[in-house]
Amino acid sequence: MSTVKSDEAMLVRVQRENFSIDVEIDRVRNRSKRIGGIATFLGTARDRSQGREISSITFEHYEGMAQKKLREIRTRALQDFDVIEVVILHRYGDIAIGENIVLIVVGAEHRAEAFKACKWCIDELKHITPIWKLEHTPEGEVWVEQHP
Amino acid sequence: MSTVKSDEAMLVRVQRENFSIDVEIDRVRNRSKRIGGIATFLGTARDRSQGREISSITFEHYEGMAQKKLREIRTRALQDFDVIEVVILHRYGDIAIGENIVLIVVGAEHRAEAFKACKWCIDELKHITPIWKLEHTPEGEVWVEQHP
Amino acid sequence: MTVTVRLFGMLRTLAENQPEIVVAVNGRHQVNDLIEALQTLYPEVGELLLKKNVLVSVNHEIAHGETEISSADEIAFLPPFAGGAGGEWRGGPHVHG
Amino acid sequence: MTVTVRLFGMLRTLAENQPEIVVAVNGRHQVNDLIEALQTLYPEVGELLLKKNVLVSVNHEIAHGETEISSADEIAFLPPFAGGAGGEWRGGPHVHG
Repeated sequence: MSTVKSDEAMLVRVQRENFSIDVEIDRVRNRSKRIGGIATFLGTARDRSQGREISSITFEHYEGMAQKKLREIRTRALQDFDVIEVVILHRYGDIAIGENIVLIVVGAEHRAEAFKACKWCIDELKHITPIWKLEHTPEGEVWVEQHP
Repeated sequence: MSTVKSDEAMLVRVQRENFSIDVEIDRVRNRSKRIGGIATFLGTARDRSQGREISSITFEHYEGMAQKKLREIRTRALQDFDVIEVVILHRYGDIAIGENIVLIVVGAEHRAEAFKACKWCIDELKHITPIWKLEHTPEGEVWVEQHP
Repeated sequence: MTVTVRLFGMLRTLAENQPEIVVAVNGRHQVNDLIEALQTLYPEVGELLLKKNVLVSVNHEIAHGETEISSADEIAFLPPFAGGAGGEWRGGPHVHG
Repeated sequence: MTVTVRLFGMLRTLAENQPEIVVAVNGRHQVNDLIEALQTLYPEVGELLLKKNVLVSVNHEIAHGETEISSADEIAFLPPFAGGAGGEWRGGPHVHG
């Protein structure tokens, strides 16, 4: 029982540390030999945003609620799409340009559903997850407001 | 000049060896600091196909023409979508269940285009690339015929 | 009754970086009463609450104006989310030097 | 004129695993003439060419019936492609034990 719990905890994480995509893909792949397609979205820190030059980014999250929302997204993706496993990770803290921010990995029997679910997860993550982004620019700091 | 050439050769490969998704994603990420979204498709060997149990798969390719078609796919993806870099890999030879077969990595400023181009690349790969698949089953060997 | 409200992002910046504020709430002890109380206590935060798309959460769930609150609840003000990456960002012009 | 034709996948299996076959071509030296010659030489391969969606490539490009061929060209018969993974597979019932 504790193994299952800790497994599930590894599938949805908000963490400061960087992550390996190979490791997270293996987590999905190892869930079932029926998986034939794994769609992944990796978000990285761009050096520009609305014409502003960005030197680095700080992500802040609402501990507890952020994890809860990401778990909800995973559960709904598994219910609403014909997919086998989903991993969702988001980093917080200071992130340099080019570094990893967010990762969605979706394994399915067939690729079309893997793509659909992966795209849905990252769109939904942006809408419902209490995470905020402070961009550091040469002119100062900007809290980014994402409009839907 | 020779560096550019060998760079390009690394971005489209047909190889027997396995590959690391982290390494290939870094190849894309390192091309531009404007990349904010990297969409990836990884195809893996399933243990079942049309109700048949599969014990392993052998991929055969037409050396030279396969690479040419994959290069065409990459070039067209870079032309037709608002994306920054594309990596396309396909393995040949014997592949065990659960192992990697094919990888598409697409880096873009924004995620929607990365997803669209990634999906297009794998669909197109299946249509125009001279690669064939021999499934080994308990009842014998089957050359798979994919219908469009 | 007083409640403790957690602040995040630009709201915390506006409240002089306090991670939480304590607010006395009168009336029917609903989210609406909390927001009303805030207009007086922290006018800048109150203004942002009205102007921006700020959500209120009670015990990790999004609340509405009529949601009942008590001192035991975990309450938070959530400015517009900006998780993820690679989207189309169209933020406002607020630059804090 | 003779041309060398490379075989792949199930076509090679049918041709007793020969990776290539040499075919004498008459007529106008077009792909159509090659296919005609093949019906006699390798009836099983010829039948598959007609029945299945087999493509002919000349120098790594897909050819059509009227494409001119010469002895110097690299010619190949390409059975239906099956690269990639994770799609909907609907192969035929041909099982070679």
